[in-house]
Amino acid sequence: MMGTLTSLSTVRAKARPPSVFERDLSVVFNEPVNGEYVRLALAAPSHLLERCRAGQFFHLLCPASGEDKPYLRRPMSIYGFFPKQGELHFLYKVTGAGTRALSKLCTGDSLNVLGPLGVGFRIEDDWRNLVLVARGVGLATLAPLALEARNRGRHLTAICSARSHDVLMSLDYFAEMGAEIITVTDADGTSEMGNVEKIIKRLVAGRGVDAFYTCGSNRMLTLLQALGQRYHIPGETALEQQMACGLGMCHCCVRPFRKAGALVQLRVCREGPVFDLQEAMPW
Amino acid sequence: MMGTLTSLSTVRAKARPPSVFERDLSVVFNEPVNGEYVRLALAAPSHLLERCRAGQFFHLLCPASGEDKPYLRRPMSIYGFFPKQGELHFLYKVTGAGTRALSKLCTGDSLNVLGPLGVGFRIEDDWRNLVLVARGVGLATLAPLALEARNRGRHLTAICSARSHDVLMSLDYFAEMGAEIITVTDADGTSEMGNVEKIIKRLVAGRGVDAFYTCGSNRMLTLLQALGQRYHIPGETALEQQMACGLGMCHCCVRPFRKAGALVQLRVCREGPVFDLQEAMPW
Amino acid sequence: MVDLSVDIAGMRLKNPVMPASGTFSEDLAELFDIECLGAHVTKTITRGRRDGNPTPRVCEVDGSMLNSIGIPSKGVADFLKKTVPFYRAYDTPLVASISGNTTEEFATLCREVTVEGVDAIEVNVSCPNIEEDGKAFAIRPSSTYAVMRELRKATHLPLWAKLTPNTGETSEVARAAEEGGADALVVANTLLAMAIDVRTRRPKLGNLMGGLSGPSLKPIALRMAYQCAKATRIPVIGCGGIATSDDVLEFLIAGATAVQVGTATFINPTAMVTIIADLERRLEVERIASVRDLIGTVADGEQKAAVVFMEAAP
Amino acid sequence: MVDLSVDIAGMRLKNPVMPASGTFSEDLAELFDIECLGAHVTKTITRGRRDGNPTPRVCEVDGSMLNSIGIPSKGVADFLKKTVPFYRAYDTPLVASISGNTTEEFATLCREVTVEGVDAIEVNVSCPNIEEDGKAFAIRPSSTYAVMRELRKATHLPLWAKLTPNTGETSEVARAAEEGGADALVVANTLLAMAIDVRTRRPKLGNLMGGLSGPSLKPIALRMAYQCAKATRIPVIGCGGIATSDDVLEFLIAGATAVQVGTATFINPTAMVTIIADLERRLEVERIASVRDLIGTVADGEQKAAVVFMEAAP
Ligand SMILES: Cc1cc2nc3c(=O)[nH]c(=O)nc-3n(C[C@H](O)[C@H](O)[C@H](O)COP(=O)(O)OP(=O)(O)OC[C@H]3O[C@@H](n4cnc5c(N)ncnc54)[C@H](O)[C@@H]3O)c2cc1C
Ligand SMILES: Cc1cc2nc3c(=O)[nH]c(=O)nc-3n(C[C@H](O)[C@H](O)[C@H](O)COP(=O)(O)OP(=O)(O)OC[C@H]3O[C@@H](n4cnc5c(N)ncnc54)[C@H](O)[C@@H]3O)c2cc1C
Ligand SMILES: Cc1cc2nc3c(=O)[nH]c(=O)nc-3n(C[C@H](O)[C@H](O)[C@H](O)COP(=O)(O)O)c2cc1C
Ligand SMILES: Cc1cc2nc3c(=O)[nH]c(=O)nc-3n(C[C@H](O)[C@H](O)[C@H](O)COP(=O)(O)O)c2cc1C
Ligand code: FES
Ligand code: FES
Repeated sequence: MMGTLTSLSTVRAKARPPSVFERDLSVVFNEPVNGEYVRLALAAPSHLLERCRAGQFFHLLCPASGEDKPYLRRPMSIYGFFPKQGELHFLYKVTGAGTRALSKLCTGDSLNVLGPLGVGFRIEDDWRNLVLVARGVGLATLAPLALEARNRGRHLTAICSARSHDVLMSLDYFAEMGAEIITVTDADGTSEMGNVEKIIKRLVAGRGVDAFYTCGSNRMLTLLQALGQRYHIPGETALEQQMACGLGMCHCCVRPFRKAGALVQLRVCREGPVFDLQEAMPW
Repeated sequence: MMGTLTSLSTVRAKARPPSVFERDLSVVFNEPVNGEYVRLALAAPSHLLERCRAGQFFHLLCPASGEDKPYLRRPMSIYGFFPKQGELHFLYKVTGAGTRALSKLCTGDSLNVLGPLGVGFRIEDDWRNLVLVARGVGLATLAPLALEARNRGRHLTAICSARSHDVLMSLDYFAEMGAEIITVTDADGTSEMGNVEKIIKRLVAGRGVDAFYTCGSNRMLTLLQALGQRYHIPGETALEQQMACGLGMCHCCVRPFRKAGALVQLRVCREGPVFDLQEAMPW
Repeated sequence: MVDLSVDIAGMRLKNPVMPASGTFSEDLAELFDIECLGAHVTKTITRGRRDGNPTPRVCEVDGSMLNSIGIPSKGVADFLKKTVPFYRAYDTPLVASISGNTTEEFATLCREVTVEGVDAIEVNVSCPNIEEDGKAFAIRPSSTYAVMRELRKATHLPLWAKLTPNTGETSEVARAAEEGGADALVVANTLLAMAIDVRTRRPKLGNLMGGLSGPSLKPIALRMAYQCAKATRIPVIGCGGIATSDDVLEFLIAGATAVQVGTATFINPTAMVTIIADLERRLEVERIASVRDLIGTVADGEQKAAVVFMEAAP
Repeated sequence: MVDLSVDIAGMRLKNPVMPASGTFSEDLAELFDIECLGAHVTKTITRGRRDGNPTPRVCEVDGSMLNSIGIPSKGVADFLKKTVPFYRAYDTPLVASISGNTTEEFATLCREVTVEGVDAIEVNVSCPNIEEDGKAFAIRPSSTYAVMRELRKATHLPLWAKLTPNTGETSEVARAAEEGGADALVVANTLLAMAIDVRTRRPKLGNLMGGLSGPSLKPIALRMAYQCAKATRIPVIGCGGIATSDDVLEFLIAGATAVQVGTATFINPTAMVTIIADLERRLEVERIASVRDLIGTVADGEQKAAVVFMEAAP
């Protein structure tokens, strides 16, 4: 209504090209990685892939399949984005109606995606030695960090934790990206926090650590927060929350964060899913 | 609660074996007949097929398919039941969500059916010469009457009406059952009521008519009611109504009928779908 | 062996699963042995004959249905002569659903169906009260209390009050029913809704409006069952969109003592049989000795105090 | 060329499709040019800062969703400083949604948002009235009338009253809003509902209960829109489960002048763009010159006289 009056003073959002895409993408493959996880590759245009960053996610419109009629979209971290091959990858765990329906997709089927969404991982210019600590599905979120680290010539150590060796995923992926890999498992008894702490302290004492990254484990988060404070090492963590819109409109996906001594509610889909390590709250 | 007291005096319904079946049947074929109609054959056990009568129907649980998510079952007349081949046939017109979903079924898919339901056509012992007048989807309902007429050694004349010759269906079926076929079409101008009346009068004057059967056309119903009254020929008509349960429980499917000078509401799924020709009300 | 039996105001049900009024009849006995059900609940009857509403009386909406049957009834004489004797062949308790447009008519009918063979009376107070403004008795606490008090005087049988979701005062109405003498609450009837055929511009129901039932109703009925269980001390019978044993568990955990299955039977006529079998298996697997151990076990912690406030601010 | 424009209490909208409060924000401008919408409706704000409800704030139910966001708000100062200027870049009218827990607070906020750049005020009277028993203003006609009268005094801008489905008195509340000074009615907000995780026995929402929105709500909201259009002379803006141009037609035919799209945007963020394009095409194909020719054209014939009676007896 007041358009003519004000359009000079404000940069109209509508003038900008869309930075988030809603697209039907076609399935390249959708294959089980082990008994629990499935890897999904979609054919995607390069202008979409070029906007992707490690830590960002897509909101997937899982199709109805048999008894499963998922209604809301499902958030899924970018597991890999390969502009040259024109592929967008996800790694997901089959847990409920949405992921079960997702796991039924066949090569050539189409899947509606919305993204890339949210804020990805930061890698500051002076962060040379990166350490990521991942467990379970947290790996899916952290894996593309290895890709970015390689692209930017940083050294990355990936501490990968799992119940046992046969459910340890993405080791090849990390290896391919030139990451140094340390595996710990419940089966070996190596995954307990005391041991992980020892490993990290050794890294700090050795080549040094400029930044921590984690996702998916409360205990890891707490450990890294303690080590980060002790050694003054910054870090980031990716967090999850139930979502509706994925775009910042609905305020469903908030979590509390410590900011300047106060608790503030931030949207995981918008201000996150990647947050400052120290500001995050264990859940 | 009062069971022991009363069980002697009442025949418990639970003692009887089920007379209606709810079954997953497998699709033998599901093929278009012309641009509008599809013929569906299901593999069915003989004990089910042996309970089928012409004029009865099944209540089909159409599966979700793409955007179409039919919720209620859809009633569909028995088009053919062949205990020897072990097949149950339907002929349906694709009109909305349910029949659209039905039309996507492939050989080997399974379909949940409930039936046989309702009351079929009567053929009294002294009804030797039967005349059916069918139009459009009414054919699907009337066709198995030809099967029963042959099985019981009656003479059947089928007056088949359609827009044009290429949408005239089931002629082969009727021929195979030894019925005499008279076709009338809008394209020829032969389907108008005056002409159909003339044809029927000729049949009455010729070998005689003991019973009329019709379905699917209001004008045909009115015509047959008039001719039936004039020549004292009994008859039956199959009617449709929106249904929920199909079993007589919900009272969704009533229609008004003339009975002994009064209007009564009868359930199409239970007291019908076949009703006395004179008691039925044009709609 | 797990124990599926529950107690509704002194009446023992072998399991907590029964049909909802209007979605069950003698006809279902053609499909399975209805002796397996927790109770038999008949279609609501009125004293006199009624034809019910114009057709179409049913239409489909997204994943659910609307109906406007309008309580056609053959009257109480037919009910006593045919319906009650049919069910006397079963050990399963018989619950007669009744309705009336005035308190007096309602109470008279209540007296008339108090006969041997009827074990409880479900009073459909979701029907219009023509002595007031035509709104259902159970829309307001005052009219609920008034009619329940008269019905209470009319019978010694257990009285189940069937509530309507068309109200902003569920807890208050539940309390009014309890104070008026209800022995149990059935929660809930259908929700007033509408659908239009955009091609013909005609309402999809002959009666213009009708009641929503099926899966869409479940989260609303569950909320009401929870509210009623918190608001009163009488058993609550959950009803609305129940189709699986998980749905039953959800209602029991919310505070219901038993459940009624309605529309699901139209989709799968043997739904109740499957639900009972699944329920038994679930309890075995989870080593829960009795279905009664589940009732009202929702972990509502600190939240429950703020219920009224929450009602208004979702 | 068909004419999609409609008039809401003197305000011209280029088309009848706008977002529902709380399901839209500046963020959507990243996906498409939001200038294409009939109006911009902001998330409800309160005067002061509020955090909103505990998480999880959303859960899925059969084909729909529940939410218990609880109106987090950065307060009116932030709204005037950031939100209003953002939308001033658009010609599309801006509708500010507000709420308050007391009449006075509500009226003060109403006065505060009466600024240049705001074209109408949507008053979310579905929020709890803590001066009475905590029930939403719009559950009862009396509290609706009382709050609307004060809000009317507080602004010269068009006032849209957003009603709640958690009432048994839709028509009466609509009339009370009109009498209190509402220029239009938004029908409706979410319906109070609940879901429980049967594995953990915990409510699926951190707040225990929440509001049902999406397809399940449509037949209920449509019924309410019809009732409100019949009961008052002010325009009705339909809202509830609208996801396609067919849904829009259904509401217009029922009597709505415009519609709001909420949850559908979460599923398909460009839903409103698609709906507007489809609507235009539909009108062209059916040779309807103006979308206004559809409003209230439902063929309700003889039925409409019996509406109240029907309300109670589906
Ligand atoms: C930013 C983000 C990134 C994620 N990345 C991955 C990933 O790369 N791989 C992976 O396997 N999983 C990931 N998740 C978790 C994934 O979204 C859930 O496992 C998935 O939504 C479960 O859906 P479902 O229908 O199978 O399960 P259900 O339990 O049936 O889901 C029911 C509802 O709860 C929501 N929900 C369930 N679990 C979660 C969860 N952990 N976080 C948020 N919402 C949830 C669903 O979206 C749905 O709305 C991510 C979550 C977030 C928020
Ligand atoms: C006893 C009986 C036998 C029938 N036999 C046949 C048959 O052999 N072949 C055939 O093509 N059709 C037959 N019909 C009609 C068939 O049931 C409908 O065409 C079908 O239900 C349409 O479903 P839909 O989802 O495709 O259409 P929609 O229009 O989307 O259906 C919406 C709803 O309306 C109901 N409905 C729509 N049309 C009818 C109708 N004519 N009668 C009853 N309910 C309807 C549907 O069941 C559904 O609940 C029969 C109907 C009855 C009552
Ligand atoms: C076709 C139909 C008829 C009904 N008739 C009655 C009735 O006569 N009396 C009554 O109290 N409820 C009646 N109901 C409501 C149901 O008993 C039940 O409360 C409602 O359908 C919600 O449960 P559901 O979602 O499991 O169907 C009827 C419901 C349907 C669908
Ligand atoms: C996540 C969410 C947040 C909402 N927030 C508000 C709000 O702040 N104010 C309001 O009046 N309505 C709010 N609503 C209700 C919607 O505006 C709308 O009335 C309701 O969702 C029904 O429409 P729908 O089915 O199209 O979503 C909210 C709804 C949702 C789903
Ligand atoms: S999911 Fe809607 S704001 Fe984050
Ligand atoms: S469809 Fe239920 S009684 Fe006929």
